[in-house]
Amino acid sequence: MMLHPGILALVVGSCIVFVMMLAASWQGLRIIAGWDFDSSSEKQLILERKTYLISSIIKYALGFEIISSLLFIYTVDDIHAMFVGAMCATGSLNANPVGWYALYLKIAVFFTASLWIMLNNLDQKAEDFPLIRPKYTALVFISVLIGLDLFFQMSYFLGLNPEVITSCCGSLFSDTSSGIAGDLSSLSIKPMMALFYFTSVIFIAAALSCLKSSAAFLRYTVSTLSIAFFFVSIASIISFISLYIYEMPTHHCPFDIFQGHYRFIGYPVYISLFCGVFFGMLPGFFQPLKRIVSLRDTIMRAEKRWLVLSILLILFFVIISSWPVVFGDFTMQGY
Amino acid sequence: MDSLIRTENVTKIYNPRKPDEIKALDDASLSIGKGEVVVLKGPSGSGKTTLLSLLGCMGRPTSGRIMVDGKDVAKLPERFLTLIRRKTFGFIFQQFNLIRNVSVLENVLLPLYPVETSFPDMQSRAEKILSDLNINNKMHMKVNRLSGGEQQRVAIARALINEPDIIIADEPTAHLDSKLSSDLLRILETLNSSGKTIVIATHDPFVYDHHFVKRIVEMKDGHIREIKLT
Amino acid sequence: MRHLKILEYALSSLFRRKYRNLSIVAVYALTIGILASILFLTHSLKTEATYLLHDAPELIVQKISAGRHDLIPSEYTEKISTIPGVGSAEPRYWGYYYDSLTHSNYTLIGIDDTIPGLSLLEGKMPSVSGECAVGAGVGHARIAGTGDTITLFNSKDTPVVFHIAGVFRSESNILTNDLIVMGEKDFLHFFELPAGRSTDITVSVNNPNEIATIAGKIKKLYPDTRPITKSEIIRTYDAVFNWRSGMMLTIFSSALIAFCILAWDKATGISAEEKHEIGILKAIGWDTADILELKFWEGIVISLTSLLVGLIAAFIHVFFLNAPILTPVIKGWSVLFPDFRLTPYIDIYQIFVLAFLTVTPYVASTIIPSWKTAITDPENVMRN
Amino acid sequence: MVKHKIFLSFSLLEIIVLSILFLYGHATVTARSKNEMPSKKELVRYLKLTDLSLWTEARYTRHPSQADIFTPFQDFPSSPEHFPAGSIIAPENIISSTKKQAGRFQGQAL
Repeated sequence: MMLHPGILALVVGSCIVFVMMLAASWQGLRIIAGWDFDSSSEKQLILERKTYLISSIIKYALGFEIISSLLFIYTVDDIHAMFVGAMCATGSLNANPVGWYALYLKIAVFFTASLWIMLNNLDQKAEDFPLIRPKYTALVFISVLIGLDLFFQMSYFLGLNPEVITSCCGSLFSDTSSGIAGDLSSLSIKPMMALFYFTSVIFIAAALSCLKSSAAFLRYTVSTLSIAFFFVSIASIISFISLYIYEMPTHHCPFDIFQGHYRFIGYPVYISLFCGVFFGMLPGFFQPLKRIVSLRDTIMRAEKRWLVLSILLILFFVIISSWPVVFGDFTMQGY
Repeated sequence: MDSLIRTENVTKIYNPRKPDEIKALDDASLSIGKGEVVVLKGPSGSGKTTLLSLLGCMGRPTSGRIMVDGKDVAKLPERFLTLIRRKTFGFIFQQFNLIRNVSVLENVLLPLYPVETSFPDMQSRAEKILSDLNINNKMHMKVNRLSGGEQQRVAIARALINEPDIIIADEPTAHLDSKLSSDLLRILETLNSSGKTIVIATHDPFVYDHHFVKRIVEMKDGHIREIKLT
Repeated sequence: MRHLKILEYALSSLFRRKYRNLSIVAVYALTIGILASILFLTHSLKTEATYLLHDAPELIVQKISAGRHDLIPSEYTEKISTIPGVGSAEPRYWGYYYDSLTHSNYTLIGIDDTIPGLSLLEGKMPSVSGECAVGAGVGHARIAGTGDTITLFNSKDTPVVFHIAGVFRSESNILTNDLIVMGEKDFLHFFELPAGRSTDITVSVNNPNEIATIAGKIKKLYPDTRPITKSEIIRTYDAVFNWRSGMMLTIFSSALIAFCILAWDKATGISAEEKHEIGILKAIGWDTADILELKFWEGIVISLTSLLVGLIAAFIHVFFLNAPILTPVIKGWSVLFPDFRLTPYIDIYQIFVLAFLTVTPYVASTIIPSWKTAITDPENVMRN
Repeated sequence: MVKHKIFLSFSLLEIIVLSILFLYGHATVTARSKNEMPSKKELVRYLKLTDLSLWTEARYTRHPSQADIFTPFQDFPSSPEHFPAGSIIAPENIISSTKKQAGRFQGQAL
């Protein structure tokens, strides 16, 4: 265990959020158990009012999780000096690989909690609470995710042993290492670039045609494509985008782009990617809910907005991440 | 006449199945048309305030239907009741219920804070209403510095700022002397002649004997009895 | 626009209860200020240590005998300097001296006379026997300056007089405060160390990538030694200050917890008047969500103001006033504690950690009370 | 509708003050690392210093990097810590430092 201020802040914050989420899920379960829309009893009114408490807790929890993901990366980056051979956040994460799970879970919590909030917003636009059961069942799932996140984060920090010799980005993402990380950077750059631009064009085309037609399969396609695009993009950032940003042929670290001497380019890159993918996922996700009469029109109206937002954000992401590739001084000749 | 608000067999029980259970309204049916002035008359505890709060979408009945503008609001979630209340009703309370230590203008503007309107627009509306009610000279004064009559007019201005169709007044003359009461009734009469529906709950004879009151509903122990005036 | 209007009302509502809210802001800002001071102070020391020790010897080799630090024979030095990749290996002489006059510990260093004039030294380095250079702290404790003498008692309890040839400037206090630097021979004579032995050996390595390999070779050559690499030293300081600030943060978190209890209490125990106000707002068309937003803005106003005030106060406290409130805590029983000027190394990360550490508990402790307020029944306003 | 403007400008003012302080701090850091840092590093180099002179109360607090492994437990292994600085300075972990030395051998074998 390392008593580092950042670690302290993360652990304390996550514990608080987890406790709040447990309380929210408990109230959610009670709402499911006692819900009777046709009743005008006092009890129903109290349950209805509890929905406000729960959605307000989730909103705060989502805000917390987004900021804590950043803080997690910063902290992991800050402690890299404590590990022999670690030169950035990647090295610290490799010092105790459980850290990667914590990071993945934070990303999962970001998506599920945002989905939940969208679901909640839709539900609140209808007069008959159509989604009360799925909503509060999903809440338990989110709490579990947050609990797991807390668990992995704790075991990561508790298990950190500053004397362990770790590999850094240089060796982790060097072509000889095994495992996914190594595979990603050993992908040759030309096919990866081709795949990246191909997927983005396909995605945008599918999203545009969704705006025109109302076919259900198009919505599912867009959602699937946006998820695929997410993974392709992360792989591309590690494989070639980072190289052009760092202007170094071997530096594949996906976290250093948050730093000041790369002009904080990581923020627009990741924010536009995450939000773009999120909005791209929504149409397919909410397609089955169009069966519910009281939601149909709301979803149809919102869907247009999501698609447009998604297209714009993904376009923005592709443009800023291609900028150094196209206009940078760095060329990959010989690599 | 088209009914603007209609209650059908509305019952409201407070603290059901508890020792302190109160049946505040019992099978009350009432229909109020557009442009009407209705007075709910009855002793305290007869259910006037309960009926007013149900008509004004502040709560939900235990059973029965309440139709506002053709829409059943009895089962609506609270936030939709709020939306309807915001658009349709203006309230004048027994105690003026102004927020102390806040200026007249801000008090009047409060109902518009959660609505998407621009501030200059809100302000010009408020100024107009305040000058109609003749207290625009005290606009920036704190409300607790005003006299009772002035506070009452601020409360009326606040009830009118969202341009409601229906004005609900609960014992509006309870804290006013006879001069101020007749001022108030004159204002209400003007409002009625401009097309607003007015519902007043009172046990003040001065109100229900007033000439512009055309319809009196008498209440007793949660029951409704209608008195038609000629 | 809507949000701005609700913010406006939140401010007006906070302002109407200004004494209560000012007291909350004051306590909150004080808590944040203390926590921020701890972070700033330790981060500054940590960064300073990291930068300074970058120039420390690449390797220090100590002899361990029965698990304790022992004097190291000079043949070790010679043998180590022949290891390929080693630039040079030199003996280092240093030790501790307890001064019963001032009840303080000094660090004595013996140097060979190859050191040129140092820019942070007032005067000159000891060049002849009987001369020494002292740190500002020692000079201060013994009320002695350049040209004065200082008397130390050797192991036979015989007084030995040294002439102070130079005093280290106070800018270097963080390194030199308790030092007494003298010639190698004087040092050996003073402590009566056996000839051919030194305290430890410093090894310079030409290729930084080979430090670990050479450390391994030394350890294999002499299993009774302990090689300490520079990066280990830097890492140790990193850990020490992280531990230290973490420890102090943990201790001072009780202040934060106390504050959160206060915030919870203030948020739960709202006055009848405030409850009535919320009722009025709800009756005239505010929704529960609007009241929740109102409470959210109130929280933002209070925590943002406190955070900024606390940060400004902490900056002034630590970097302009040299942390008078915290030094006793760090100082412990050290008699000679350097009167250093802290260098304001600060990065956004510190601020971020601090905001995260202090705002999260506050927000969490107000969620439920805010909700309780927000669900006030509008109907209550119609009755009294 | 002026209070939010006052609040926003007040917050902005505080942020500006804070930024000025930070810029001042940055300037000081730059100035010191240009003027004082080289001479301090010179001291470190010539005097072969390995530790900061912060806590002079005990050997292991004066020279945290140079102290004997056993120093914090000089009297007996479970001796209660009695130096105030010792309460916040982490004593070296004996077990892991043995492991570290073992690791060094392995490193050499490679």
